[in-house]
Amino acid sequence: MSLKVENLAKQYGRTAALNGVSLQAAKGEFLALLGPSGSGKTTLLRAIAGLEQPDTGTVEFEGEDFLKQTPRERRVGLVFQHYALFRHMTVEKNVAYGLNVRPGHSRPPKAEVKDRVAKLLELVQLDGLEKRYPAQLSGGQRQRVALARALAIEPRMLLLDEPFGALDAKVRKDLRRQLRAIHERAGVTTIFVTHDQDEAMDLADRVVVLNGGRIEQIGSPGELASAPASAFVFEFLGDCARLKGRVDGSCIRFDGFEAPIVNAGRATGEAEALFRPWETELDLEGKPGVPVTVHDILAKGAVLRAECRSDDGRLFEAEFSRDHLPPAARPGGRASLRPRRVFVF
Amino acid sequence: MADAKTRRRRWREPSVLPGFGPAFGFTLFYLCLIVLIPLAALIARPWEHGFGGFWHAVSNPRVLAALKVSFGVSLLAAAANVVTGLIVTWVLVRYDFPGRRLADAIVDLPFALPTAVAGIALTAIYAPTGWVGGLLAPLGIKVAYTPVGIWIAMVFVGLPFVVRSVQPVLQDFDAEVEEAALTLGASSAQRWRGVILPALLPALLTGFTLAFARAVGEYGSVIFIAGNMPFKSEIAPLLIITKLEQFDYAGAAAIGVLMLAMSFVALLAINAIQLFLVRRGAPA
Amino acid sequence: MVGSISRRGFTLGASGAGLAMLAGCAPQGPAKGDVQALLNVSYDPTRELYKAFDAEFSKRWKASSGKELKVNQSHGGSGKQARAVIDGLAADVVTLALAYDIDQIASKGLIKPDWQSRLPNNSTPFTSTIVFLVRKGNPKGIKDWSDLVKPGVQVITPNPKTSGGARWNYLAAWAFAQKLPGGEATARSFVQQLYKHVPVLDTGARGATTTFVQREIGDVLLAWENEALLSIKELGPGKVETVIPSSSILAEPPVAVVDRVVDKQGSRAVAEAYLKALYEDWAQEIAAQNGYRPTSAAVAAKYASQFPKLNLATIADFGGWAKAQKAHFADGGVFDQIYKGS
Amino acid sequence: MRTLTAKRPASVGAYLLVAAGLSWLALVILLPLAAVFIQALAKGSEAALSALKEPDAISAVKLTLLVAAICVPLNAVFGLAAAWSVAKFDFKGKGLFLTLIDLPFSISPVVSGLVWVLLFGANGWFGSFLEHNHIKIVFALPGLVLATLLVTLPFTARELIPLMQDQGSDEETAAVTLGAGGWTTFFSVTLPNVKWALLYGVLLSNARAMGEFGAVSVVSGHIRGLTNTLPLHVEVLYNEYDFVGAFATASLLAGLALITLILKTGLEWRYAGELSASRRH
Repeated sequence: MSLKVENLAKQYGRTAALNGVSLQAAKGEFLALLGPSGSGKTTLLRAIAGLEQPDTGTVEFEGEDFLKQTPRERRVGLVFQHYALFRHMTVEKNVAYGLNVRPGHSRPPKAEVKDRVAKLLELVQLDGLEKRYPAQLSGGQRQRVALARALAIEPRMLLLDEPFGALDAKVRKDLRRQLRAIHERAGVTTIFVTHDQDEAMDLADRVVVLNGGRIEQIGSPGELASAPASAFVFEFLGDCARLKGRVDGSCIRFDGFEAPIVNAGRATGEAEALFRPWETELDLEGKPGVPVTVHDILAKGAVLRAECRSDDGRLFEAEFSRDHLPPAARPGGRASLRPRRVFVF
Repeated sequence: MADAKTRRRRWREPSVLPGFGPAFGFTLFYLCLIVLIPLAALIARPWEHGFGGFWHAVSNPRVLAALKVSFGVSLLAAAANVVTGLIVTWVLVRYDFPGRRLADAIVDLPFALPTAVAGIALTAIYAPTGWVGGLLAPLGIKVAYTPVGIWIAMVFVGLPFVVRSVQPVLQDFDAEVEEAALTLGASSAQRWRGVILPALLPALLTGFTLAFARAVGEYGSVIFIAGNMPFKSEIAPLLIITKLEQFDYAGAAAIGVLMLAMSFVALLAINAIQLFLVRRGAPA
Repeated sequence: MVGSISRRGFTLGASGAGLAMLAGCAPQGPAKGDVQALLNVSYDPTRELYKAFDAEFSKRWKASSGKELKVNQSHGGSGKQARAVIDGLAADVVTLALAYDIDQIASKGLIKPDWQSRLPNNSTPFTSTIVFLVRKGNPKGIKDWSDLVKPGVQVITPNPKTSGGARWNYLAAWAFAQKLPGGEATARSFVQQLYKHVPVLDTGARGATTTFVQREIGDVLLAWENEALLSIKELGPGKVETVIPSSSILAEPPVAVVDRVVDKQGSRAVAEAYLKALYEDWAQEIAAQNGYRPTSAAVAAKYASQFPKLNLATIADFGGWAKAQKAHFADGGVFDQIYKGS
Repeated sequence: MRTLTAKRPASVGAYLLVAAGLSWLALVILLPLAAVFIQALAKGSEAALSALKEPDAISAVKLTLLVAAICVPLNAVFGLAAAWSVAKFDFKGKGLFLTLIDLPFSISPVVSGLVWVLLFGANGWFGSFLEHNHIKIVFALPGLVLATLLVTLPFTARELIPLMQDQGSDEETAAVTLGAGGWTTFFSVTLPNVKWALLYGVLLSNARAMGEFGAVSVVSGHIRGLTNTLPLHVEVLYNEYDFVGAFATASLLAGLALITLILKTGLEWRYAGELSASRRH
């Protein structure tokens, strides 16, 4: 293991930002810290970078006690959400900064610095913009400068704090692809913070889901999707609806119908089932289900989404591929709604 | 990042940046040396006859009258500066005209011009024989040697404080907010009242307080034009001098301490409001 | 531009230099080389007088002792200057507007209490008196003190609280009215009336003169005779003229050696010689030329035409300065009462 | 964020507003300035120039420059240290701390001088100690310096604090994570970002240091040629009825102030451009 975080806790006033967080990252792994704002993900990243001092717990990196080291000694590359580029320096100077500030004996010669900066700018596809100032760049370009600057010091670990948070969707997607390519080439252990589950699932080898200063689940994107550890994880990873029922073995019974439980094992009794819109079916032929009124049918990319409201006003959604929508379904019509499979936590 | 803004328990938030100790230490040391110890000497001075002596010195009707003149006229001058300063700032920021930079430059003149020079110059202008005084004299308007003269001098020293407080805020004022108001059909008066003024309020308040505090203490530029008539145009700093001329250090310090306390409270209040607004993210 | 910079030394050096300068010594102090320095702390209207006197005295001092002498002058309001000396301004000699201010210095032990008897004429080498300055042609027909309180007459005089000269003005008015029927009570109401006619109270005599001559405020200026003569010369030949009232006060600006300072700096000999020289005829002539009334009979006779005779009260008529100060100018004294409730 | 740029006045009302603002400036500020210069030249430029060539005037200029040369760098270092503490760190009592920095703005200049007399005068707290050790503070250069320091203390700090607060500490943090040490961070990141504001504060406090009258008047001793600064020399000349000389000397100060301000405004427009450019993220 290259990074080992044990039992990290950090308190701000009466709020616990981190509450006993432990995780590990293998060398070269790409880890995402995912959670809503206030979940502690940024605090965790900053504690690893050395920008925050945790109250208790340990951070070890390749056997070294990170907490005893200054951010400088840790030599981690940090990319800030708002870039934090040096506004009075050119792109080139920004990227070279970390090399130029090294003490005399370990500072690379000028030619080598120039060479490395050129290579890095090529890597982030910014060659040709060496002499520009940050104010003359677009947001995406600035973020790539920040990335190159962080990589220039040959960091032992790359940390990114919501790196794409301030960018528009198209640029985000481009940068995501570039980041993955850079990670593959550089092979450096990378941790990045995000509140966007798509981004986390798309990029990371493993995702750490945080909530209220605690880890809800650590797992690969696939594990998270197939076996969410808690209702929070399930809800955070995508849209879902809830329905009360009674657990009976590997099934849950509702009013006149039942559905299989994916994560079976709950004792018999009252429980709430969670399910996805794309695992929901609409029936127009009078079979049992939750009686609903179809309000609207929206095209959402390749799928159609039917928005339904139960008689007591709860909102349910059902998604179908274009050819699977029941032909009779239309706004204003009545239907009964049934989950195909559910999770119970 | 929301975490960093939550309530603090320690005296200082730990930070990765170095140098708080030396920088804060030096600042505090310097403040002590140049501001606090000298002021302590002032504050310690008036009590040789106990609180009674202090009270006697500051409750004298002439002292009270002078404080009234000083604080009253300063208030009026600061109020006038808020209005005129806002107009001047608006003109400087929003309109382009020849000589704009020059006009912008001379706003700071009262910061830099020696106060005594300003006082002499203002007296020369507003005395009945002066350029402006000569025009006003036939109308029966007296400026020099009346409280109006004091007011003019205080307006002079206070104007840059208002302009320089408001200017950056107005410069940074988000065009979208104003345009939004415009597209929502707000009249220009409504835009002023509803959108622009509230945004400028903290800066205006700061400018007002600084101009006020400066005017209260002002001596050099006021003394020549004031007339210095007891109960009418005598300012509190002059009374400090008067007490000193009579070798009454305790009395002089008593008035000084009182003025200092009043200014300090005003500044403290404004800085508290200011910090509150900064924390809230409003333009300050 | 990065990395190699360590300017710590620079900043520390700069602030260190500044602090070192703070702790450094004053530019004055014991004379360097053969040039001896003497500091004369005086009041405002004596600038021209001492400029002339210092030049002549230095010349004579060099002739008699062979040493260079540099006389430094400090001028300001009399009370302010006295306070500066009390607070440590290293004056070898003080030449102030009134004995009260020197008494204050003496009371702090810087000058021996018997100072006023060490030199002739109460340590006053020359005197003056209070006269009127009016506009050319005397349009308001001001002849004497009683004309000052006529309706429509505006009088310019500085604030006696901040100006030594103004105290003489006040006392001259008081002395005039005290001789009228009713004595003390009349004097009080006269002075009260008089200050009702004052539109501007400047802080110093020179400021009052400027207000009167340059700003053309008021109809009559109460001024030292020497100041009146000087201001006609400097500001307004043909603009203003003097009026000598029937009576006035003998203004005595005294001089004294500051014992504590001269003993510490070893300058007693030159300081005493400096003050003694003020009584010599050549110095008396300089004084007369500057509008002061000489005490030397010979010089006085020579300049008699310049200084008309008039009845002069003295500070002794008020029981001395300490008493006059307490009764009239101290907080709550008669002057304060004039302005109470007005 | 986009801000509105200045435009030429378009309506009658706008013209009136511009006219009103400028007339007020002219009346309150330009007129006194003009008065100084015109009175200085009342008897021709030669009379004015000869007043400046007097030995007393020259020594006053030297003293004034010396006082400013000591005070301005000290207050600049103070301003940087204060701004670094306030803007880059969060601590309790910041409001009080800021108020203390502002306080000299509101102390009457008379009091700013008086306090040093109360401390270092012969009858002050340290009076007998100083006398015993033959150290002179009041009525000598150190007193002038101290009084000037007190009066000009907030000027640099006041310029730097809002700007540095506005800039935050992200860039410094980035520098630290990239391996820069404290001083390197300060000189390579912080200082370049505030250099115009620093210069601006320095110019302003320089003008104020040279022009201070009330406070130095109390501690100067008014010894001609020795402890009279330029503003005090103006007073001396004025009281000698040498109005041309007084205003000539005053116009030297006013000219200095004016040059300072024009220089400063030039800088300000330039650095405002830089600032808004870098703000437009």
